[in-house]
Amino acid sequence: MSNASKDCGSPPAIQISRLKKCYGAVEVLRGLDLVIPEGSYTTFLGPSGSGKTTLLRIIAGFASVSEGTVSISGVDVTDRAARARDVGMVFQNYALFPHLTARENVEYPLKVRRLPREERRRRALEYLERVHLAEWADRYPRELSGGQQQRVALARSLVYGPKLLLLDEPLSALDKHLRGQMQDFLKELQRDLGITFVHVTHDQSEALALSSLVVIMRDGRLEQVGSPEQIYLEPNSRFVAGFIGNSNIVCCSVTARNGRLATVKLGDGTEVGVPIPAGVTERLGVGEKSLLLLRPEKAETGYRIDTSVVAMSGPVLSTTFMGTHYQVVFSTRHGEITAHLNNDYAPGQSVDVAWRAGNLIVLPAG
Amino acid sequence: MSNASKDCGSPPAIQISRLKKCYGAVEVLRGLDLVIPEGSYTTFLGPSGSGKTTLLRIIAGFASVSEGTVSISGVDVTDRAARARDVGMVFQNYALFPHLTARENVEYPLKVRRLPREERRRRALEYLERVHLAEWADRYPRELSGGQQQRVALARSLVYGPKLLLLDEPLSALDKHLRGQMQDFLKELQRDLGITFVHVTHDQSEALALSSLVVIMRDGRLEQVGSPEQIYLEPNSRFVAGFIGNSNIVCCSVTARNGRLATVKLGDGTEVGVPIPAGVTERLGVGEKSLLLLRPEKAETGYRIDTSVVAMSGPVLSTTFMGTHYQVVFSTRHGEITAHLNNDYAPGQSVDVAWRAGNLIVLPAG
Amino acid sequence: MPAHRIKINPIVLAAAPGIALLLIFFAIPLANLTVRSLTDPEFGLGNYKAVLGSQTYLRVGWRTIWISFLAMSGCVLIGTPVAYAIAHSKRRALVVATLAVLGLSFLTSSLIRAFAWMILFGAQGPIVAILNAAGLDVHTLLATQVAVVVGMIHFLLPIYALTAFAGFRNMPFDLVVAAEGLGASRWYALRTVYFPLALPSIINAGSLVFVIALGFFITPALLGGPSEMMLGQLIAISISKFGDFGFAAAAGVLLMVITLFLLSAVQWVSKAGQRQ
Amino acid sequence: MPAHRIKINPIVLAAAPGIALLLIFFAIPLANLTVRSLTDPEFGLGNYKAVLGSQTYLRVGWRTIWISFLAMSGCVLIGTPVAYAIAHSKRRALVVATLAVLGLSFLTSSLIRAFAWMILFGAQGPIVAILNAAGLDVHTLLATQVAVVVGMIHFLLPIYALTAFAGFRNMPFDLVVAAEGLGASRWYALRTVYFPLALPSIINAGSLVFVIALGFFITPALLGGPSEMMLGQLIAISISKFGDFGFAAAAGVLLMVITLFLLSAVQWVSKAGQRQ
Repeated sequence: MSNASKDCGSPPAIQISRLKKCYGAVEVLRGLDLVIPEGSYTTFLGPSGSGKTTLLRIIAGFASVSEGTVSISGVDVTDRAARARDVGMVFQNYALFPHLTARENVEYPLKVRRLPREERRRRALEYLERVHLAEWADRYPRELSGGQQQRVALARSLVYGPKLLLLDEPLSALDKHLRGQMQDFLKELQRDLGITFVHVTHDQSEALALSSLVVIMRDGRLEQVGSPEQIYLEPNSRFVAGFIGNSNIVCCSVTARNGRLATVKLGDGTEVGVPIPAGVTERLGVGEKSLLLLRPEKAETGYRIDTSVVAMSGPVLSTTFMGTHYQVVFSTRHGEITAHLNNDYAPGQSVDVAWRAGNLIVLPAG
Repeated sequence: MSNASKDCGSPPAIQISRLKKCYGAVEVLRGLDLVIPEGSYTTFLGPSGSGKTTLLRIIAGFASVSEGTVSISGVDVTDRAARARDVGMVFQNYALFPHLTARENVEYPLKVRRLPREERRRRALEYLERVHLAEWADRYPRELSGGQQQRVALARSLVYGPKLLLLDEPLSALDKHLRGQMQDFLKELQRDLGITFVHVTHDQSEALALSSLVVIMRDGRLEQVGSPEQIYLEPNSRFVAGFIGNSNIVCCSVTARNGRLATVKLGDGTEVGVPIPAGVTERLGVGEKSLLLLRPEKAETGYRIDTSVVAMSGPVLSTTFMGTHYQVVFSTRHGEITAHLNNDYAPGQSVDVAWRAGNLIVLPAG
Repeated sequence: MPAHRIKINPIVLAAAPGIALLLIFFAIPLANLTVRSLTDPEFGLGNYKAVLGSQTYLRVGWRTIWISFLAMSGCVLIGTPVAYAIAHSKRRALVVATLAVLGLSFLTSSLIRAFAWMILFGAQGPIVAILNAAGLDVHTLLATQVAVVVGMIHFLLPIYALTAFAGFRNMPFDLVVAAEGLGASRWYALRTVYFPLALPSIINAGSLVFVIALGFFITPALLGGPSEMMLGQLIAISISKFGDFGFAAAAGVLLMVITLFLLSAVQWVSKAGQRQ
Repeated sequence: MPAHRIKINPIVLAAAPGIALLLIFFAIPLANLTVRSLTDPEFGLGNYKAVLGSQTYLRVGWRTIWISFLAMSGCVLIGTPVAYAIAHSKRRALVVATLAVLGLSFLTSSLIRAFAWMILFGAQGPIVAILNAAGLDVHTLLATQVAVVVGMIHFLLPIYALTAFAGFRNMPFDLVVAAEGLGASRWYALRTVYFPLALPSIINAGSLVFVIALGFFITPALLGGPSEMMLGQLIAISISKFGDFGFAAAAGVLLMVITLFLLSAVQWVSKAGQRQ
């Protein structure tokens, strides 16, 4: 699976071709092709063990490849040591030098590059200001909070002007509130700097909130690459649909196709016309078993039954108040169905909800 | 702050009176009164350092009190050792015995109680079945996944039939997907067993999803005690409103009061009548500075301007696709406002949204 | 696969001279010792026959093992609770003070310590005075097994306690708390949870002091008499008094063989126990 | 406040006998030693005057410090890269083998090791043979400072390497990786990041072997001659040859004072350096 490289203008920030990585007999990356455009905020999203961190470490130069090539800004860096790749990297545990102050930490890459002392100091303070830590410049890492350490690590990775910043689950050590703030901060920073950010995460909402491009990985392969909207609204597979957001999944079969529109038939005989996501057109022939995804938040009450909706009804099993909505689980002929509704339903009470055809997503089975 | 004890029927699961806890000169619990009803699923929710874990450890008997009393099922246990309290406890890191198999771990509390070998074995397997781990009975903890270890720890804390189960951030080590599954499992388990669960967490959505009673703590004090609906819809303070869910907060002043209804005036002269949350009636006199909370998810487009809505408009600063909705941040006379809308807005585009009076929450300032 | 890349690990390069030197330090002296034991004064097993053929020398061998065992047992009995206390007590002052005493004891030269015991146990020492005052007719405690064992425990206890402490410190003490929460008494929790998990540390530290005790020399020489002679002394005397290098080398090799044999036996039993 | 509860910590109770015994073991012999040094043969500072008043004995004191310093330096130079390699190398076989050699070296009785070096350095030993073959007129390397220092390094290297290894193992090696990611070469990263953070471990392990070296006795006695005499030997000879317990006790107390003084000085300098 590959997204097309732009032929016009500057080369992509990262271009990966036929990349494989083995540890002994174990193949952790099974042949990847990927193009990450210049100036994008890209996230690698996947469960643990999907190879997303290994891919990041290979781009950074901390792990070698078994086969294939990695190019950064059009230059093949496959054989280049990490220090010669001129990319910034923010580690999960920040990896700040504990014996140096915040300012000295940020100066470190400039010292390596033999910049004069004054210049070093000026640029370090400039970047500490950028991450709102100018007044903490003389503190040691242990005297800073987790969020502040995170921002020192960011400043240190950016101060020498890399064209590419890699972030390895940078927010996983922060608590939920701080994580939200840091997400906003990272997004703004990337917009201001205009350089490419590549961010590894296992949190789908983090990926949606941050990125312009989401790369979904599974078992060392790319499962889907696209914008957050594409990933959420046009998933290629059951895995992606299940990983991004919660879904009800109902079996159905395709009874007719008309261009980008398919007519599917549910177990109870209901037929409904649904749009076909871009990536799965070939895999949805007439007569084939397929799956219908009903996003809980798209459920509606008070509808008219016709061929433009899929209706579900049954007794309520449980209702949970979630703040923004009630999560209602009810039992239907198609199994347990979850809907996000605005009202409270007592267990046992009957509920009727429907999904409009335009909100349904159809996928090949398996 | 205290919720009233029920006079009728059985004593509450836990009753805490004038509880203080000091470590040296530091007061970590500053005089708590709390009643936890029998059979409830209660969560202690608060930021780190709020004293929620200390409170749980005091209930379990792992920490002593400096002042005050703790009663379990009507019996004062303040001076009783942990082992004589007969409560179950699930630790954050599970605390399984690594040299014993899953079954032997679950048998341990029965062995302590000198049950005969056959009886022990039978009950351990029964409880392992309850947590869907019967076929893993002879595995050692290191051979089990995090979620499985969690469930062994649950079985071990329940097998001797305690009337009270304490859980110390039991889901914080699990990844996001597993956490959702374990939440459902815990909720069902509590419903099936009918015993009282007390669960410590710093995750507000976990607290809302699980509990029948939420205890919000801050700096060693109880900030608010109530059902998830009460906490979310009628917060007592800015802290609770900000901690539970994201909110826009706008300054206003109370211009008139009429029973449970207040008329408030915003900076731009808009006046609107809003219901007063139960806990803050005394603190919202006419003429006082107050705050208006606008929940992003309650924002609506396409409204009629009248005294029953608060309208906000301005240019869009950023739009983020969040799956279930677009998070639109726009600039208004009242500062930056966030709204959850169903459509995409380009930055710079003007947006008009409104909140109905019934969805607004008014709070005393500070 | 041409894309497979082989790199020489710079860490290994940096340490190579040190490791080589270490091997030389380790291998050459021992090889030399073995050769000497087989060739001096003439080629053959004569020296080994001399050591193993004599009732006296065999008795020295058994005594070495027995005294080492007594010293080790003393260390385990006294040192285990101490190590447990400093690993888990929250009274920092107590922990620091105990660690300081252990550290200082360890650093005090073994000679000085043996010498101090010589004075204490000697004919003019306070212990004899106390025993005499109590009506016991004792002239000296020197040249007794008690003196040797006490002196050895004094030497070995800091080593035992510090080694066991290093192991105990990493013990998950929250498991004991968890066991108490499940209804166990502190003692039951220690017995069923802490002890089984701490056993490898105890065995390690015990083996260490046992092996050190086997090669002991100063303490028994100063505190023991001829009837408490251990293998170390036998070797020293063979050299210094009789100049019999071959015999001493053979005794040295035997001491090493005994050491390695007992050590492997303990490790094997301990591993088998854990598997079970 | 009546609700304040005081409990006797059961951990402290369990360890109390052990700790008491330890204090007795630590305090009584040393007190006795000090008393003896001040009273034998008569009350006064006579023994101290005898030690400190003699050029010969003062020279023994300086030599003890100098030889210990040489041995320590050898350990730091050879042992630091070894400890670094076994702490961070991913070649398990290499790590296990090195640790095994270090462990076995440590466990081999110091007597046997000194004895092995005696043979190696002796007149009939291979080193003299090699040097003679190379045309150097050397009869023996025994009774030279080289022999003493090499023998001491052999004894101390495993202790140094294992102690430093224990410290290095907890070093955050990912910081070196991070420094490389920021553009540093491996060597620059080691110098600017690893070394400053590892320095306390190096100082600790170095102090340990230095202090052990100060009290050394067997190795210099066997490998050195009268002109390489160290304080430990002086004490031993005073007792065994002249029966001068008072003098020996005074020398022992002085050795302990030197040890503690040098140790505190190193700790103080190291702490001051870290603060800076």
